[in-house]
Amino acid sequence: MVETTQLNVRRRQRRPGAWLHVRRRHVGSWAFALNRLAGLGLVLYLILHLFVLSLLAKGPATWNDFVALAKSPLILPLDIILLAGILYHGLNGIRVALIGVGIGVRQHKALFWTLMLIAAVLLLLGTWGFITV
Amino acid sequence: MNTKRTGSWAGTLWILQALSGLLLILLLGTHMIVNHFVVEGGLRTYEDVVSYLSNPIVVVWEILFLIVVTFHAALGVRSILFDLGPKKTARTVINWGITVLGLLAVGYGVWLTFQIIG
Amino acid sequence: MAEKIIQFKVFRYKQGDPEPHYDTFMVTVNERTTVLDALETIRRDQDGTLTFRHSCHHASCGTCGMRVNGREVLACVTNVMELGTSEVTVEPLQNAPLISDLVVDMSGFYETYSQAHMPLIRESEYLTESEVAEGVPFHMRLESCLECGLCLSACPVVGTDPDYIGPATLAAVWRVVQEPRGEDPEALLAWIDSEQGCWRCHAAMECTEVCPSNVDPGGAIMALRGELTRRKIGRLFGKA
Amino acid sequence: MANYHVVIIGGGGTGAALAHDLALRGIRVTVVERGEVTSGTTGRHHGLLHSGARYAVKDQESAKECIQENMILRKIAPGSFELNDGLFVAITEEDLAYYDEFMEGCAVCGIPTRTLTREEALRLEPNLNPEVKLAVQVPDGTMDAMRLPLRFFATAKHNGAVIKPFTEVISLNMEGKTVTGVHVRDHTTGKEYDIGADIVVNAAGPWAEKIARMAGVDVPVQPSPGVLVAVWGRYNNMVINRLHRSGDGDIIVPQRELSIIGTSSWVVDDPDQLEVPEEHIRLMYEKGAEMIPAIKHAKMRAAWSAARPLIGSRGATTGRELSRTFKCFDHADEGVEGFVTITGGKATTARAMAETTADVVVRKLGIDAPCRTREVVLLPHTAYYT
Repeated sequence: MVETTQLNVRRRQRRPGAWLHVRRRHVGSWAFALNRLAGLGLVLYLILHLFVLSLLAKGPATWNDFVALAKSPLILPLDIILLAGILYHGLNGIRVALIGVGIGVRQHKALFWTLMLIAAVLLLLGTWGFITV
Repeated sequence: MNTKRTGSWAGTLWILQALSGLLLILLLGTHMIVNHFVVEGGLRTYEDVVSYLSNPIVVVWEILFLIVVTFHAALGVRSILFDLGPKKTARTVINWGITVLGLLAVGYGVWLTFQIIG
Repeated sequence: MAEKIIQFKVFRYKQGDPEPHYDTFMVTVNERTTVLDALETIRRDQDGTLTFRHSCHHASCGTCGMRVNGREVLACVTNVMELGTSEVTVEPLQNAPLISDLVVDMSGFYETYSQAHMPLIRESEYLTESEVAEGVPFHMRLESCLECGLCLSACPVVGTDPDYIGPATLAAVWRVVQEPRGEDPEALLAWIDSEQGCWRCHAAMECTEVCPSNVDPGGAIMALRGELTRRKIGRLFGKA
Repeated sequence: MANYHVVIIGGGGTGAALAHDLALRGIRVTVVERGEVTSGTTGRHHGLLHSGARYAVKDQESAKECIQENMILRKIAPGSFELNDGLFVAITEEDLAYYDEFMEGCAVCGIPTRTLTREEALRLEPNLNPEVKLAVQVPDGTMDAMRLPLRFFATAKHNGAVIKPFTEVISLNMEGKTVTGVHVRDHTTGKEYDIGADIVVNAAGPWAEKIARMAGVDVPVQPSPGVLVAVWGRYNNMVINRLHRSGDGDIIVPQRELSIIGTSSWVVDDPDQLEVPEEHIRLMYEKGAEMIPAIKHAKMRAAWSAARPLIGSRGATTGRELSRTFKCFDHADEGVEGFVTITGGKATTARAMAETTADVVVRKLGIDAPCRTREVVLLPHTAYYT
């Protein structure tokens, strides 16, 4: 008898976390994963921000109480993280948009590090601003 | 070359996502600089905010910003969900879900603005 | 030549096993030994049941794609000593069904890839200053893509969504757009201008990083988008 | 017609072409291969679609087979070859002295030639050694060493053949002096089982002797390895051969973005014991650079060995003296029924080897089914997987 059964292969499985597996991957994968994490963080912040602004509708007293809390030094690191997220997502976004239409594809790594340098400078300036203003 | 094809939503959405992202860099840049640095000492007290919003250009600008940021965020979330390979019905649910949530967010923001202006 | 003993940690799985596991083998290597050489040595001297794909041994057939120390490579051109680790982990490609040990099922890859209808022969872009011999219509060469599947294994998006057309096929479509050779680029562009097509990519560029044959699938995807974007904008301004 | 079943041992080029041939003749075929298909000798050659000119002086039988099959393959496997032709280049006076003999041999074997002056040759291939005296254009080409056999496999499969890679023959099943099938181990499951067959064909290339011994017969196969070196870059579009008696490093085959320099030649007992001697790699560079000087500084992509399955009695020393032709053995001649061996040959002549073997198989089965592989156009290689 000829055995004709096909190999019983496993179905190609879905790996929902694949984009987060950046160990041993190259800079483009790190950039993408970070971009997505920053984006998700910013969405959460946007929701939080809209919620916080609703305090404005409750009148001056509630709002001013909140502002007093927001001014506490404990919030400062959170502000810096927020700024870092915005700068990263925004500047890396410029790169994604540019290479996405075929501009600078071969130079995408150099582009990335240049933009990150700009992000770092702006982050420092911003932090200085948070502290002094 | 024959260019009669109508193209797909996918491409249009990608281009809109890129454009809205670039627009956000401008809008968010001004939003942050104005809110924190141009207004002396930053927008702090309730009175600060109300007087800031008394300028109609500011109102239009902030609402535009809200629309663009919500659009960009909604498309971003959609892209993350679509990457998980949802089936057709799930895709429809996602599309409607983010549309409704986006509109709610914008509607809420506009309502809030006018609440404050009084 | 200097010799060294390297420990190979090899992914093992047979149809019917409840779970895969790893076996370790000690192999003496020299400066020339490739991962494929080492696997052949293991199969010959230590375990005749080890399965892996291989054919040409010079990065032309694309069968010996696997993950070595977590990165997609062709085993035949991966020098063991240059890896610089005393333990070398060898695993099958990701994002494809596993058949056994280091062998994955490539039929899914080819189902999508063959839809690009890319002819195997292209016009050679090399030695353009040379004349074409009498009786030869034009300088020909085999296409660069080896169909090895490294790009699909490395792509973070193929990982989350198996329905994504993927870098290899998108690159093949771009080749047909560049050099149609009797195929229909318009139909292909319509196919990849879609949610599962070139717009799904997030430009991690991992495909281009791991490609052993300078295909640059990431660049091809971006070029496809560029082309489609230009057309969309053209249509917006009424240019057909 | 009775539903005959043939098992082919060996998933190389020969097994592929034979599966295709037998399937076209309406016979049920199963191919069993120890590893992946084309993982033995088949995949590892330099990818030359032979014009036969290399053998036109010393090995005319093989040369004639090559040119005939070259022309057939162009018809049945269109789109699979870099058809840039080849040049035999004379670099030294000694090479030049070989010219007359070479041209005469090509004429006898029916290999079309065109003699080019030094200047003409350099216009076609600017990277040639400027010392070149003259060149002869012949219909050489480049093939993909794996994808051409895959087209045979693909077509066979679509005609009902069953291809079983990772299935190793452990022993031959015999009833008395008749081979009745094979006992195999499926390495993807670890399970062993039997496959019955009316005829078993041994197409195991350099491993053919090992398989034959399982049936208690001997086939004179001499595994003869050669070293090949692939370098990055295309230095030539045409296949460049040295115009002289076959020797080491006398061919540069362009292929994709690589150039393959071949080969050396020696003999071994065990085809699994393939070394890549360092001095052979150096020799390939050295000899290659005599034809195309830029090869000297070309970046190496890979160096490997392949074992040719040459027909010859033990005792050969380099393998160069052995013919490249092929031979089909019906072991009924030694009293073993149901068992045929095909060996020798070249990648270019696999179809002819299959035709000869399939003729023997149908004769033994007592059926009348003519060969159709000269005309049937093969499916694309991707069809093997889809």
